Amino acid sequence: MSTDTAARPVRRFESLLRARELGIAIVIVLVVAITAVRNSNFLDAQSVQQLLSGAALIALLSVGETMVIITRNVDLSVGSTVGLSAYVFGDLFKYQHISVVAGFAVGIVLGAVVGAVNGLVTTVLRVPSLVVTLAMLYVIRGVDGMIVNGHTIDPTAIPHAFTEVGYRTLFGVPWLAIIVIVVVAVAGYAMRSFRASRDLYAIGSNPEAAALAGIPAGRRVFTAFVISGTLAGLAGALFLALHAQVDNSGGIGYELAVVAAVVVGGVAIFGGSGTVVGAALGALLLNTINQALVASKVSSFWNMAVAGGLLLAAIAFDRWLSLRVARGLKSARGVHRDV
Amino acid sequence: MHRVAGIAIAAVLASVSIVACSSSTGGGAGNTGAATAGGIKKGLTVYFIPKDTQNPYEVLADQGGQKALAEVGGKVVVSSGTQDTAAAQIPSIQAAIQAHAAAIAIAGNDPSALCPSLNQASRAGIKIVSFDSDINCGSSPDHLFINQADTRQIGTSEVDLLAKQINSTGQIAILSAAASATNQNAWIGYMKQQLAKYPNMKLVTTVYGNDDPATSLTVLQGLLSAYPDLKGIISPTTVGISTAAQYFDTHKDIAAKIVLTGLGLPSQMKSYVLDGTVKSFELWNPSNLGYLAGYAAASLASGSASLQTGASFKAGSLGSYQVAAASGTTGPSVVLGPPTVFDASNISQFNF
Amino acid sequence: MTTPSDTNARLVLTNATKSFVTVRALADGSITLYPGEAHALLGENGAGKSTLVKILAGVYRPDGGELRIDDTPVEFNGPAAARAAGVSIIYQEPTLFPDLTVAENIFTGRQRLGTFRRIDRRAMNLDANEIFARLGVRLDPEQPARGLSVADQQIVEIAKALSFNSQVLVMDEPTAALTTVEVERLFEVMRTLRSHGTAVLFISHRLDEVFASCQRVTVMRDGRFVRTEPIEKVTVDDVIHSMVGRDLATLFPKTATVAGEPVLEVENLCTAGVFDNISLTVRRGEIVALAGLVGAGRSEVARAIFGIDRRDSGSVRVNGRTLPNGDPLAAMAAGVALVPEDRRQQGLVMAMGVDQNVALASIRRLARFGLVRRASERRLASNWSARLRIKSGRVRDAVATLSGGNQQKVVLAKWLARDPSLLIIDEPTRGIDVGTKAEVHRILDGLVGDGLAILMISSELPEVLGMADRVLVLREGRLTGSFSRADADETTIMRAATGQHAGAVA
Amino acid sequence: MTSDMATRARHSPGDEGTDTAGRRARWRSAARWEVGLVVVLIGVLVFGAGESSTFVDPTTFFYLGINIGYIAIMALPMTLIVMTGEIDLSVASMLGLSGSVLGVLWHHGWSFVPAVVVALLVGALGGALNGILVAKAGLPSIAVTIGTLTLFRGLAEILLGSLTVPAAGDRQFPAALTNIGVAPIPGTQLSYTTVIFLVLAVVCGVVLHATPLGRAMHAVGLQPEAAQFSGIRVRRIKFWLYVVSGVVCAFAGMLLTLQNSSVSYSAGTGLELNVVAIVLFGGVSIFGGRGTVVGVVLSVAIFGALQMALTQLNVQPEIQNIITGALLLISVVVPNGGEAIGRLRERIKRK
Repeated sequence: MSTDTAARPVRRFESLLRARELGIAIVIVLVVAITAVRNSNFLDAQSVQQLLSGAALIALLSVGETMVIITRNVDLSVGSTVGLSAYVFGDLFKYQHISVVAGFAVGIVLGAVVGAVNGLVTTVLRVPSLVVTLAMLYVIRGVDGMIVNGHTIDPTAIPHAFTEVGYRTLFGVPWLAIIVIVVVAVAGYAMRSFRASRDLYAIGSNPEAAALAGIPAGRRVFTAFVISGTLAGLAGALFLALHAQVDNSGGIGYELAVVAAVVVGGVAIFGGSGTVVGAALGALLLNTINQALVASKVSSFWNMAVAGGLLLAAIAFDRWLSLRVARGLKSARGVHRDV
Repeated sequence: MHRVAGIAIAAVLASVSIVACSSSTGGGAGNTGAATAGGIKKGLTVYFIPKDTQNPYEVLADQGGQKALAEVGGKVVVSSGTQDTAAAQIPSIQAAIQAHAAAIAIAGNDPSALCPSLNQASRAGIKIVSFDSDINCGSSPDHLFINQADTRQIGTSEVDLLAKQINSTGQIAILSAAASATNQNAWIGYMKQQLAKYPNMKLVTTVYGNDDPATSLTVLQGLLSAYPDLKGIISPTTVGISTAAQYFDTHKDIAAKIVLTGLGLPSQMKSYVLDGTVKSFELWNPSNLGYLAGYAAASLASGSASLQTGASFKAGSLGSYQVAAASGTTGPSVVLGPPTVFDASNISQFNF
Repeated sequence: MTTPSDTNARLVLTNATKSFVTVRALADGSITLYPGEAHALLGENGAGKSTLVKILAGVYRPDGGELRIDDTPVEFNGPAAARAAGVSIIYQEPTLFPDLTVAENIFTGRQRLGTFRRIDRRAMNLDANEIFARLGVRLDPEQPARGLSVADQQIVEIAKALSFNSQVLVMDEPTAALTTVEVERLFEVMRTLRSHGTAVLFISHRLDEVFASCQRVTVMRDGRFVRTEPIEKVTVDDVIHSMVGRDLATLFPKTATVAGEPVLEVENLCTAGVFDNISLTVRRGEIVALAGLVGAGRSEVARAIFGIDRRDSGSVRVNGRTLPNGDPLAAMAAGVALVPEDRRQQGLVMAMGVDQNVALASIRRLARFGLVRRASERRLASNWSARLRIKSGRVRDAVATLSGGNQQKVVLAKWLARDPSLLIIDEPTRGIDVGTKAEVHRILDGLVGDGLAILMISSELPEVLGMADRVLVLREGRLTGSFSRADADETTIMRAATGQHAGAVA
Repeated sequence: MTSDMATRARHSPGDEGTDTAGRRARWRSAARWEVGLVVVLIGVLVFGAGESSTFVDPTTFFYLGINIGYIAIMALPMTLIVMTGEIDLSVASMLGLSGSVLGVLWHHGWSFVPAVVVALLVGALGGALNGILVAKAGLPSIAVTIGTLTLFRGLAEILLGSLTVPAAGDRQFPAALTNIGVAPIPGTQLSYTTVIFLVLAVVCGVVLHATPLGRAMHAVGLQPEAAQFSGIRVRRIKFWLYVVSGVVCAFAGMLLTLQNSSVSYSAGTGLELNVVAIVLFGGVSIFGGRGTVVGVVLSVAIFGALQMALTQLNVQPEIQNIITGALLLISVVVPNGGEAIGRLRERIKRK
């Protein structure tokens, strides 16, 4: 009976899904291993810390981006938001001498506001989020530039205690990485364990059904955007901690890097499936590749090309996977229609 | 705004302090007396076209230019894009042409891509001055390059500076800006020549941080794990050196092994020099660079200066400068002066 | 339309009306459901059944009429409200979230919570298992809904309804896509529910099922209530009669024709997991009906013939010429036309005008020097609008503004404009009011009269019986029956379709 | 609750009446959009003429062409691709890659024509790669083209690295051709890129609005499945559109190289978003099926004129960013605003 016949392939399908994070992890290990062969000290504590802290910001952003993309939307404004949050934070440091905590608060609130605008326009006016957030990318970058106005926040303005967030390690793990790991862990757990977060999957998975199930899609999508913005604000603050300097160019081009990481991390660009952990691992993988190339003495001219190739490979692999599974289901299930 | 005011004051102080040190380092010929706008027409408009409107280094230069033109009763229009691309500078050149500007002072984002537009400008009778990053247009348009310091000298002095600190032995690497950055590539060229003098110093690689802190950090970290025996790093770009310095500052063990030097803004580097992360680095005073460019532009536009080798013109408080002969790809140029070497002893005097 | 003895009624809908921009979908929807009773709602497509269902579901808000539950008037402002009031719907096309697990689908928005309002998956899965136990089915609560068979999906939907412990369960053609065994299991479940006092509204085209498992029947026609009777008071025939409202002859104007030489010859058509070893022939001047359950693979066969999907093996010949695999253009060139099952998704470009839709398939013919001439497009469209009596404002109006019947006519026009030699028509009258229905049938009859060959896929037995010269029955991808017009009847066809005499079930 | 239907309305063609009405509203607003653009354009021109002393100057038109011509050319294939419901974010990288190919070959002493031919071939290949992944493999175009955006730029960097061609000692590009960067077409103030753009725009417009192929593109964008059932070769159309996009962007790369009489790998970095912005502001629906070439041409003119005016007035470039973003928002908000209000009323009514 179909219950049994369907069950088996579905199991395989599920296990494959689960394996996704594992798969990326394996690839990361492979890259590290291969590099380590060519260059022994790619494995020492220092390098590992560098891998983590280097990936931290994109990984952090990928968490929010994942939530948005799971609902069949996208947030292209994160890069600009990082820049804005980072500069405003630094500016307040330098000229208003506010406390670190207050600075974080400001940065985060800024991000949340941007996210709220994205969310409102998208859900209330029913405007494609791609366009909305693309527009916001320009607007925020412009506003940022007007605030920056040719200035720069330089290390002298930033208290040491704060910048060390980027480097101080706890049990050999950089604080920056710890913060991100905590966020990813919490978000990852939340995305599994709360009604609202399961709604996000439902909305992206089958909008019509979500409507029939009475899920408040508007409110949920709005929340996703706010979270994405908030994390971008936080990332901005951490950007300042990591680099101890920022001008108007902070976070330029991050949006595409984040989307790339999320896609490599196995989040379906059209929503419904994917995990924040996968996305974060995707970010880690991309950064690992970049550093591996330099570490194994490949000209840094190759970074982009390799990253692009990897991205395409990841997308193609996903497709191949789902096709195989679909075929598996069909033959096991006989003539029944797909969902 | 208080900030603008602050910067303006800073600029003035800076130029004053530089006057002192530039004469001491024997820069422009003598006469550091009060500026006289010798034979410069009043009411000239000079378009300053920096790499972008935001880069702090460029902003300082623009302010120097404004100061110069103010002294000679002219005015400066600063116009450029938000990103360091030729495409963003071309509209500004066009605006200068249409506004019948007297001269253009430009920091080229691309050695060649701007040439066609600049040619039009020069055909429209606009004098062309390039500063910070030269343009390389072959024969035309005629233009004067305001060299922050003799290109060869920057290359060689960087290497010497490093050699002194690592007693001329060991692996070294270069952390540059964008791979296509003209002036960095020129300097790196001379560094390589100079390295020939140090048989025991080996340049293992050059990495590019695209003047973006994040990228610079990534390539720096890769660099460190790729070459464990690295002894020194030269970063001939302000973003690169400050990113590296920040990293070293927080990784004392690395700072202990590796010597970092290059070109940086004292304001950004002060803390690192004072706490010993960085022994010494070089730069010139960007606002003086702009100031000199401003005078050069004004003088050319007034016919009180020419591109003839040896022709000289007065540059206000900086004294008078002589046009150096074209050499290699560089056309006629004047040199601001040898770069200032900043270290714990003097860095506190500078606030740009 | 409620009888006075209705104080013990669970749900009473009276004189509900609903109309859309162009269509009056429901003129008088009335029904009364009693606890522990299975109530069949019968009517042809377009009779207003699904509109009525959607009103009960809270998806539509009725323009008029009254809805009472347990004798208190209610107004649903959304599906959630309906569910809260204890009304659960099981749609013909299950509405699940493929990416969520079975358990999550059952408890969407109501997952069992542990400490800190976290979802308690173990408890949730246990609940699910417990429900499945009550239903006497085996499903793994942890598996994702993607990949469940339609039957299992419906089980999940029912489990969902149970989890609401709904007082009213509406099932909109739940059996349409089920095999006999699965249907049996469904009726088991239905009995269980009734024994718990649930009122069940059961919509089906299969009268045998209705008479087997329902206690009361309500018939609708043209969006109006016709009659409600206890099941034992009515026979199949008078039910059909009141559904159709006129004798079949007028609705199915089939004039006898003599079949000519074969137009379509299909041999051993196979696509793994979809259909297997299909061979059939359609001749000039005959209508061959392809009957069977939804999901039996009928539409898939049509798609494979037309070339939308690639076939694994087998050959398709049209007028003697073999069609290349998976190439609709070639099929069209060979004279094949396909009026697809889903008008809104596949048949029409809803935002385009009548003219552009009619012209879409023959656009290249209309072009001169490679340029489309709007005028000739419009001429073509208005000609066919006249011939098929398409009721639309201007020919430029978007077809989305037309009624279902007229939309279907536009699709027909689009293909007839190419004057094909073979017309494959999938569910020719789904969701069309009876008036237009008869028209469509008249058109089809006229076409075969002019020597066209028609392969008609239909889930409506009256239509199959009324229009077809020959009936082929498909079950789970295999041909399980072939009957001449003479010896085809409801029972024989349903037997072949459900495999009651066709041995073991997959 | 109402907001739930949003996704529905967007993701499936309308069935209920309300939905249909909304669709018609959007339909009409699409028709009106070009009119709106004309008004905006006039506004920009009046503003420019009034505020900037140098705006009303023949050279302005030439410069405008120089600045936006090659971007506008990339916007044409983008328009067609967006019409079919896909997107191509790799356009600017392809411009850079083809330029770099030309550059590296020129640097190695190839003569001009064969180098250009190879560069255009690379464009076709790159487009084909996009086409295969999107049309044949059915991968989401936004993800695919973000990938090729990175890949193409990366390849360009590998090819040229720190080189700017012509490098020291290289031949200059043929003066007769690099002339397009400095001189308008004799007797006019039109830049060559402008004319090329206008010609391509006419071709593009005719194809899109007056040929069976164009009708097919509309259908594909509105309802791919219905298109397929009408014998339209959806995949094939998409595939070739990407190839065309690749070639046209490569061609734009040639033009930019000549215009600048030089090339480096970073040429055109980041322009993809400008191109998308132009197309969307031109009234082309991101969901496909709706939009006109006229609208895109107007959008190009508006962006170009605005940039000229603002630069002449020496307005902070940041403001230009903000304006770009604002225009983009307007372009989607205005058509949807009416509906949104309607929905709010509905909502209030329900409460």
